[in-house]
Amino acid sequence: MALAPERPRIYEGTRIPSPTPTVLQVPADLKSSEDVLTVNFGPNHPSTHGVLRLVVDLHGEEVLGLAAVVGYLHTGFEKNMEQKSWWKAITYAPRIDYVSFQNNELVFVLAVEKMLGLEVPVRATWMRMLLAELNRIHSHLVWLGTAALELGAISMFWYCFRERDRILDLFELVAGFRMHTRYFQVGGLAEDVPPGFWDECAKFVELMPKAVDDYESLVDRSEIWLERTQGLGLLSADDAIALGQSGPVLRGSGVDWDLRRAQPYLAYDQVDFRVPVYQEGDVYARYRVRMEEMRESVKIVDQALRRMPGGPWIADDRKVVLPPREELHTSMESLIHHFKIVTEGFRVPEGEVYVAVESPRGELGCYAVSDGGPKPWRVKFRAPSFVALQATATAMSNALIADMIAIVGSLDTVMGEVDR
Amino acid sequence: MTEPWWISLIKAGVIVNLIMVAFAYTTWLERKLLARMQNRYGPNRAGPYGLLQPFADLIKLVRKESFFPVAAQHPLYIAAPIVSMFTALAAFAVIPFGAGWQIWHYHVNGEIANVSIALILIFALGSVGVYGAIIGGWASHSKYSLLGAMRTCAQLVSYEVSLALSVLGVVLMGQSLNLVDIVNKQGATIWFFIPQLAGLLVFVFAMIAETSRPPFDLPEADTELVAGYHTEYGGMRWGLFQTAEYVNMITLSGLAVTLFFGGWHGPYAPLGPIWFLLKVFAFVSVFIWIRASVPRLRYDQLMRFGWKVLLPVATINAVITALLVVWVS
Amino acid sequence: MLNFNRVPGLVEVQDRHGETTLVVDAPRVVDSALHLRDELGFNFLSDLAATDYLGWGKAGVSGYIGTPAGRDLNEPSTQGYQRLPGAKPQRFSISYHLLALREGAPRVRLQVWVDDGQSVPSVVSVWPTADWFEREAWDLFGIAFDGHPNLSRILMDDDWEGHPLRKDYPIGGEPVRFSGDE
Amino acid sequence: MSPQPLDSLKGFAVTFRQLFKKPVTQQYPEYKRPVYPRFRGRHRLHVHENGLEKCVGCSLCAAACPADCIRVVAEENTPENRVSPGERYARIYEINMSRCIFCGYCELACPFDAITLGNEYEISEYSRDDLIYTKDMLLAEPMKKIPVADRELYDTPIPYYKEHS
Repeated sequence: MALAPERPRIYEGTRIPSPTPTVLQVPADLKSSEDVLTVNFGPNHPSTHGVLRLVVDLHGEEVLGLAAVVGYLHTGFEKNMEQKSWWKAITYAPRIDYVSFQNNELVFVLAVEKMLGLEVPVRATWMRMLLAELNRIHSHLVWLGTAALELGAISMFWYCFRERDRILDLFELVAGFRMHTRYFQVGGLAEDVPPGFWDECAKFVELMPKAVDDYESLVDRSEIWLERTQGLGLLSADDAIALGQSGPVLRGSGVDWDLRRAQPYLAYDQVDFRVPVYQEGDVYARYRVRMEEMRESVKIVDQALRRMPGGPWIADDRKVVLPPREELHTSMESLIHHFKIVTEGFRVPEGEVYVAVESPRGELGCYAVSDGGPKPWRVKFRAPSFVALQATATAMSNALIADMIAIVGSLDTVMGEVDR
Repeated sequence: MTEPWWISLIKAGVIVNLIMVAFAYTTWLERKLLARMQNRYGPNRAGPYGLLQPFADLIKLVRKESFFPVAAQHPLYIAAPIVSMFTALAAFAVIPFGAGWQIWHYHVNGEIANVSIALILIFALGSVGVYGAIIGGWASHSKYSLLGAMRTCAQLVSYEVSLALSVLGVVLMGQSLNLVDIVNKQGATIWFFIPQLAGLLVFVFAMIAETSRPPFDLPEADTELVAGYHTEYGGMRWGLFQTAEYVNMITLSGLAVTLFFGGWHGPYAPLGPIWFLLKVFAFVSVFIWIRASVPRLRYDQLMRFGWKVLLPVATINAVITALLVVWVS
Repeated sequence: MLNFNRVPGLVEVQDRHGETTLVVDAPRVVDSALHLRDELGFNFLSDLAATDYLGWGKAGVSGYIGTPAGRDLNEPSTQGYQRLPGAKPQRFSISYHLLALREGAPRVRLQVWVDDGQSVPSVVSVWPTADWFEREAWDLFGIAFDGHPNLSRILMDDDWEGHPLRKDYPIGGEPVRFSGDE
Repeated sequence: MSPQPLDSLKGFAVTFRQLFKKPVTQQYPEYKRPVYPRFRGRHRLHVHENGLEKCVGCSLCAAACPADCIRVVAEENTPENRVSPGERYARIYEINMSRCIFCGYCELACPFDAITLGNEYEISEYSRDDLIYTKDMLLAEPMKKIPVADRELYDTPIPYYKEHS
């Protein structure tokens, strides 16, 4: 039952529309034609990942023109964070991308630490890495579930959310909250890891690869899934770089680039993992990259579990870190520091930094400017989803309506992060 | 064998109600089975095991506000679900569910109407049913509905061809278009799914497409077209479309059982209708299982599959069967 | 170590927090960008961030510098005089965070300074990904980019007034609701 | 990678297998999964064993709150009206729960452990006014409907590394 053996290969040259790289224009000869139907997919539509609006020009089922309109979820996080102390602003960061919350928290905390020049204990570094990887699995699970749902594989959604819930349970166990944990504090972690965590996490590490096997049985080699994903949403390596794509989208286009390896932060240089790269540049390649990343992340979590060093979990810097609670009643100095950090916030030396981490969606950057005071002067997040959406016009050539859903899904955008 | 007209009328009343109940519990079965395949419980709040859920749904749908778009073409908009519903129900009239009984001194047939061209009647009604979806999609005056209606039109019309061709083998072997004759023939020889395996496969694929069930649910692909042709429908009008779809599924399952699996035949003859019902539900369960397991096809792939795979297979199957039938006789 | 001396329009090279900042002349930013992309291999524009420095180092803006009379007890975060941050050349800075996709992942920050009302040449022709970033900077800061193919608001409504991330844009907001007594 | 026809059927086995597994859904209103001890739910104000309130009205929680949802108005304790062991007490203590983001900073900030985030998460109301929790509501005993997992295992009263390293 080979339906379509002819699959387009990755293209030569560039397909980025010019002059506007993010808008796919209807060909001039069809512009005034009555055959072109303009449809707004979104902001309310079952498969727009929230509130993405795609203004699509259709010729029958074929997508001729496309412009992505964003901003429906603009919440002014960056402006808000300018009004709060650095310490309070930590609670804002995870809410920007509510699917990879831990990575957002991490990048903000890393940026502040970089400006402070603060040394973080090893245990905190490893624990951060462990949680960031769990969060990567979480994010990919949400992606896989929803993307498969959009292609009609409804059961996948439930299986993915089954495992996702296990991860959220782990977050609740460690940090007390299932999503916006504020567990990463400047200088380390808010609390030590509870003893019950190791067993629970080990159980998860054991279970997860089997679950990935199940997902792969469902779709990986399924004829329909291959038909729906292969040769679609093509993005060549050069175009992907020019469009600033990062993460799985870039690796699915054949660029062997992962910040965890290229520019190791945390303890990524001490763990063993593989960076999956696929050359095809299509929806299937991106799907494969994410599936393998889940397996690799499980490996990193496993290594972190085994090799987690002991010691303190937060830096002992009284000007920045809240003093231990037991000291509040015995040490006047600690109490004063406590009051100062809580009311005024700690001061961050003047300067500007840009810190980037490999979030599940790609390069997540945080540009922070401090004027030496207790509040950020400016915080900007380099949101990988925001950039990924710019590639829709390029990836959408020769697509049908159904492909459009698959392509936008494969870019894995979270609108909270796009609009900030 | 003829029967007085009033017996047919009584039977029609009984059967329509039975089908509605069967439809209600098909939705229950679907939700329950899908849920269990997805590690969920499914409906379990309304009554024991959620058995009253269909009635709760019905009450909810009936009580909903009758809402329609300002720009809709009112008469057509209202007529569309009724057309769908009517054709879906009418098609069941010719499907035999039992051998017939002698009650008092009347003979009661195992179907509502014993028509000599029953098979053609079913396909004809199916073709009319397409209009429900097309008119509904067009009259809603919504772009999603329109796109959905276009897809429905193309999909249902193309798959009807394969559906009709796939049963040609059965017709040749049964040497009749009358479903009762075909079932009797199967009782006398073997169930036709063994010699007509290719026909059965084509029939099943075409049937999924005809009832727009996943993976061929393009007319209402919810993640692409919101809800396809019934995007702008709500309340019981939407409920009618939904009913029509499920009744169609039951009808076509019944047809498949009749044509390929020996209809009411089973180990203990007096239980005829029960066997028939069990077979139909087994068929429906397979549909649900398919829905749980595979992604949706794309529009052009669906068309290619219909015209380039199903149609040739069905044609070749019919030709070979014809040759064999001639050769044997 | 990369040699940035030949970057066109270079004004200053700063090295802080382990990051290199190249301040260039705003009108020549496209030349610098092309040089960095083609000669030095910075093929990846990570981020384009604008910053408003209005009120930088002046009392009352960041809320941490005391009054001449000493500490203001009514403002919890005032601490008497403190070292003022270094002055900034102009009101807005635009930072292009560049990355080279090669061994070692070198990064550099290309920075230009403009005043309110001045515009910057668009780098969309150099890195297509700058499209939305520049629209965002225009939307939130009101910095115009010359030669941008489609410079319109992106996050705010099309008919929004003002540019919200400017420091002089009021934050407003609703008072928090508490119970009626007092 | 060309598709194998038989591989398309593997998914059917996966879905079929689930039929014989116990569903993972939790029957929520009847069954409440024990929350982990660090869970941050509805706030509570605490009292000392002698009946005095732990809160001394220092407003540190209000200062720490990123959502500005806490309001504290303090008043002097007098010999006739002694509410807390400190000099002052909170005459008004209110939390606007519809703004609260449950970050737990108030808990971290409080030097006297007077406010903690409890384990209750069923705090929906029909009106926004009902979500403004006054001091009496916060002091009241919680409904204690939600079980908590083993505190010994899932929380760290003493730093874990002191024993295990």
